[in-house]
Amino acid sequence: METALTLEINGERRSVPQLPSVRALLAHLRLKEERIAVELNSRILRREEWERTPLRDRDRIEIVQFVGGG
Amino acid sequence: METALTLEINGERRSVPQLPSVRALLAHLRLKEERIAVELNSRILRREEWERTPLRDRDRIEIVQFVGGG
Amino acid sequence: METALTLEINGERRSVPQLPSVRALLAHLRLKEERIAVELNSRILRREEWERTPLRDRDRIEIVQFVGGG
Amino acid sequence: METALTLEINGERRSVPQLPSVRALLAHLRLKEERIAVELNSRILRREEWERTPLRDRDRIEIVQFVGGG
Amino acid sequence: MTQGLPDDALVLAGRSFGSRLIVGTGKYPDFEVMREALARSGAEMVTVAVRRTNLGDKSGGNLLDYIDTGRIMLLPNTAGCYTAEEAIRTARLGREAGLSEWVKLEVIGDEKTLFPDTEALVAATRVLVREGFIVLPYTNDDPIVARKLEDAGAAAVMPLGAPIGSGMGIQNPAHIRIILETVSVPVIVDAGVGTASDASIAMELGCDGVLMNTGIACAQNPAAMAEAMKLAVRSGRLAYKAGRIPRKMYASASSPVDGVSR
Amino acid sequence: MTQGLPDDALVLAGRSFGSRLIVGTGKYPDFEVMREALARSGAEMVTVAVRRTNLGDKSGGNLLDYIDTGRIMLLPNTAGCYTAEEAIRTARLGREAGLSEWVKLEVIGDEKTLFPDTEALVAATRVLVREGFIVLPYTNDDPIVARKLEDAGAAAVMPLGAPIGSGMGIQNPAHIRIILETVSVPVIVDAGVGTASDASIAMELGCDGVLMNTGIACAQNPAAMAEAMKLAVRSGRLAYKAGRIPRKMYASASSPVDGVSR
Amino acid sequence: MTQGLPDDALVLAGRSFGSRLIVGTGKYPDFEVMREALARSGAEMVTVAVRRTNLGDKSGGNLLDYIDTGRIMLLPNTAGCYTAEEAIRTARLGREAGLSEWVKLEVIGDEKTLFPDTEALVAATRVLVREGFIVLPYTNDDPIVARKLEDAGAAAVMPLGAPIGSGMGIQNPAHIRIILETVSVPVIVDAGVGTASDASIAMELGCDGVLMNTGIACAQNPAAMAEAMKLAVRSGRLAYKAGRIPRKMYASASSPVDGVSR
Amino acid sequence: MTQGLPDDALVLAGRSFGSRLIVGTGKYPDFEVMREALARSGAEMVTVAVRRTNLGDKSGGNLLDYIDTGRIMLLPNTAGCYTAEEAIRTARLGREAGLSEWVKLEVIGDEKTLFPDTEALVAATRVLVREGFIVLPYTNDDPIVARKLEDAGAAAVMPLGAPIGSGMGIQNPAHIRIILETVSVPVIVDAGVGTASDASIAMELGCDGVLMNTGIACAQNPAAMAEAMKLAVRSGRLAYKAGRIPRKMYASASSPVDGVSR
Repeated sequence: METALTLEINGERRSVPQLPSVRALLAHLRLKEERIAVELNSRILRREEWERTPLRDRDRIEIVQFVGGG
Repeated sequence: METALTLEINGERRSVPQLPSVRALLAHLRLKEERIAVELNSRILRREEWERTPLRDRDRIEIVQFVGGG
Repeated sequence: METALTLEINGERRSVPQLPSVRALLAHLRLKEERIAVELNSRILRREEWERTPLRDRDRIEIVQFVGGG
Repeated sequence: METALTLEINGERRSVPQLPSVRALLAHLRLKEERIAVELNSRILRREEWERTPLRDRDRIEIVQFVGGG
Repeated sequence: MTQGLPDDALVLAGRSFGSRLIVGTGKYPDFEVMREALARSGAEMVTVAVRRTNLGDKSGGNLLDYIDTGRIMLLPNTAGCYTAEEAIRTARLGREAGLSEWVKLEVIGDEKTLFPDTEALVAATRVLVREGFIVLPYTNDDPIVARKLEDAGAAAVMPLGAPIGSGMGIQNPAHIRIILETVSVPVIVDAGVGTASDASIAMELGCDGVLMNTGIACAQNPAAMAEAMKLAVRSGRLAYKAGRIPRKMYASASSPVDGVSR
Repeated sequence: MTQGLPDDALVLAGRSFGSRLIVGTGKYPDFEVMREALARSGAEMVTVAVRRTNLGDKSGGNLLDYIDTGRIMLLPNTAGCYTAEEAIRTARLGREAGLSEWVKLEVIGDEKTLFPDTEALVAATRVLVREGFIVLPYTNDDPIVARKLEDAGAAAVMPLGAPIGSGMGIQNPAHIRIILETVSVPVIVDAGVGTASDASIAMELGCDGVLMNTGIACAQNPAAMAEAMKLAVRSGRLAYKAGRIPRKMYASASSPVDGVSR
Repeated sequence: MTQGLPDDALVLAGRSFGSRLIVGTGKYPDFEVMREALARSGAEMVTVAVRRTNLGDKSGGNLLDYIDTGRIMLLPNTAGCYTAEEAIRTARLGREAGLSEWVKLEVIGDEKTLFPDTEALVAATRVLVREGFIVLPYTNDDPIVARKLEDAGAAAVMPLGAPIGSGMGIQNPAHIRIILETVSVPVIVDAGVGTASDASIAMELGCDGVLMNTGIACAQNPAAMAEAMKLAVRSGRLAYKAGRIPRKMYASASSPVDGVSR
Repeated sequence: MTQGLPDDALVLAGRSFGSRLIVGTGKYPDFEVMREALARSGAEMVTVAVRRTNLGDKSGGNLLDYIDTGRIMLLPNTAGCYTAEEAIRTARLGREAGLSEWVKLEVIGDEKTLFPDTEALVAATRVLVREGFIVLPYTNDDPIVARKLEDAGAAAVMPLGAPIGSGMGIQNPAHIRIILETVSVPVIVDAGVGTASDASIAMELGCDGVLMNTGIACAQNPAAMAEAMKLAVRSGRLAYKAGRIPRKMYASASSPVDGVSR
């Protein structure tokens, strides 16, 4: 995987293969697309942007979901 | 009604015709027999005594029933 | 002390020498006379009776005083 | 009093004779100088300024004191 | 589920009641309102007073025509009695009229507070139990009296929460709690309930039932309040059995403290 | 009848809810218990927290698999946020994840009490309302703050009854009452409910709803407590509408005072 | 000024006491501490228990050596008695020992709560009054019992505020208030006081005095607490006589609303 | 002894006060009554309002002629101010009139409740502290706000016990307690005290002082109530320091359980 990207995902550095889009990253991470939200470099992406948003080395990505809370 | 009895019923003096029994008195007073109790001269009568208990002049009779209460 | 009495004092059996009176008993027991009360065989003695009340074998004596209480 | 000033004192228009200073105004109004404060055109005057601060026509003056309060 | 609670019946003297709410029949605006209130209350036992039959006026209908005695048991009371003798006599009259041994025993000590005369109450309980009555005595909130009533054979003890008709709620939960630990017979709070939460609180303390009259009958909308009380008794009972969380002075987060995206 | 109350829905931002009870989804022993508790609570809105997805561990199942989102609306919260900025960002993330504008807004002022920072709360409300959010802010019991939140466009105000998770019940009913008279938007007591009567009391004060989590989730039997809470909220609401009797210091007989046979 | 209040003495059976605080002598760490506490309490009457003289051990000093009986009257109690007979006998022993007719009458109904057996209490009061005793009975907070005690000749009634030694304060102010309206003899709250405000509250209700033991004796600093109680009883009494402001739900400005300089 | 307590002065901004009671000067029937009440209160600090001098009417005497300013420090307030700006200006006027840096800071949020606008309060505190004022802010009972006031440099925080003039006493002791654990500056309960025990309770919670006006001024006998409050504050303080007994549900005998003569 010589063309790997280094991303910071949820506060942790992580190496992933070259991926065409945020959506591809989610698939790579085996995350269901329902009921999650993604922030790229402090900007929240609308769901429809995932497909067309490319990834760059050093990108900071936050992926959140719902958990139990009061 | 020359042979009338004078009874004290529920604290009030009352003249009634000669009547053969307590049960006849209840009928005379047009009282339903259900869910009432009768006391004759401070002695509570069982329901089955009504028929065979005669009345005498000056008898004190209490007739009670259920009313709303807490 | 061959002529000793056996008394029950405050629930405990006790042998004492022959003593002329309740008052002598109190002295024998080294009790101050102030603010105490004495009962002899379930009869409370007035203070002035102590001197003239003799003791008999098997007498039951209660001696009480004030203690801290609420 | 042809040379009178028109001042707004505590929210009310008032004509006073020509007076050399704020302090003179207080004297004219027969106010004790203790425990009061004076504001001239929205600027609070220190006590030592009263003597040297002149009055001009249309000046707005607030004079306050202590009253009962919780 | 709500409907049923079949495993959680109120058992008094061996008889099972599906509802832990007992309702009085006095002071309603009219019998129709009472009928609806009783229906919505879900009560299976209602109290009635024993009074001289009015020989003159037959109008106005009879109370009993408005009570579904198939579903609802009548519990005669001895309200208005100021001595053990009066109460015993009224209990006997009630038995004769109602053909049942059950009695809500009241011996009133004073007209202003309607508090019980507990000494006379214990004495009357003793007599009536000997005669075969099932005695449910209205008492004060004193655990010593409660124990005496139990010893005298009462089928339950029914301490007041507050003065009859006062609507003040349970004034002394500590006493009710102590009574619950003192006696083995069921404890039913009788009197003082003003609103739904008062009834819930009684049940949450661990009481076995609640008896009320004025709180329902004199509400602006008695039928709606009756349903409120039904739900309150159930909710209080459920909460008691469910085991509440302990009280703490400080907070404890309900959402996870970690994993916040910052 | 109990089931329905169809004329008495809770309306928030134009949307109608059949239940006035809102339930949190944190702290249950497991998801199965939660599922049953939610069912028995009858709630139609539940809060959820927004947290970083755990990328490693996929086991344990997903919260949302246990919530019937057909019947129950998700209300993302901003728990754990200590500044207006954090809360705003979390609200936006929640919107993106949940595809809904609703948010339970929390800006926490301090870790020990979890009391809100009301100044930041008002500021965040203002921003989010401008962005189209329907904001339900968790606030203190100060009526001045409540009015500011209403002025800022909050869809309801949600004062605390007691510290989150404390189970102490409504500590200051007078403040809640004043808030009710101060604002026109719905008032929902959020936090502090420990047992059923606490919820009834909130509703009897005239509140429009109750939100709770720990009181149910940490009860010994969460599902039973959930049902208790459902009934408590209904009974308190019904009692409020039914119009309780006034409190009096003295007794008032519920049985007739005349006609006692002596 | 504080010292004086000379027009406001507590009068019991014709005897005047400068202090409305009555203090027990049990449970102090030692006699020296008790002596100081009694001094700082300002009490002019203290209770003592009547117990069998310990014939063996003469060490440890005598309680009475630490009480200034010139200034302070001894009030023997019948603590520990479970029947009228025991209490009567103990009262007689106390009279003989103390050479005074005064007695604090206790007939205990149960070891766990130490609540009175009120039936036996009334009976014992009747007997002792006939024998010339001045009877101050420790009773429950039931106004019917209070009236019976008054009728039996008690010189005062002494309802409990809460269980002896519990420190819970007055659990049922409504009952105390009703007792105050029911009887003409002085009402002295006996038992349950835990801290100063509990004593103030008793006096503010209109009680004539307060009797306490554990609240002082078991405080960390008994002498300081004794003084706190002295001041509390005085302050509560003064407040009662001064006529407090009514409670209102809303604010009423204490500073003038006009004349603000803007 | 009572007089002394010399080791237990209230220290505010480095200045020592012999009394922990601060009294307002509004609403007395007349100045003579106020003078006597202040004397009997023992207060060493009293609040005054700043208002426009009435240029017309010179009759009626001057408030300050009735205050012994040798013994009593004047504390100007900013009552009636609804914005930070108004309050700051009034504070400055008060400083100029009183020649002292001390100010009781009020920024009122609403006329009906007279609750503070805490956001504006914190802002005004910040400004005034920078100008050298010693700021004593009247605040709500929110610990987060209390901490912000402390951070802004307030010399004490003065949470309300209940609405000004309401006489309802401390409505939320839990909040006061939490504030006491949250801040290091003195905590003075300001507003809501209706009778002596309310003041004792504040002190028993651990507060450093109590400020009141209506409770004294509008009592039927203000001077007597003033003395009651003096004693109440002292007794509450002493009780706090003396260390009260723990609350227990059950009894604990104060007389020995053994040695009863039977």
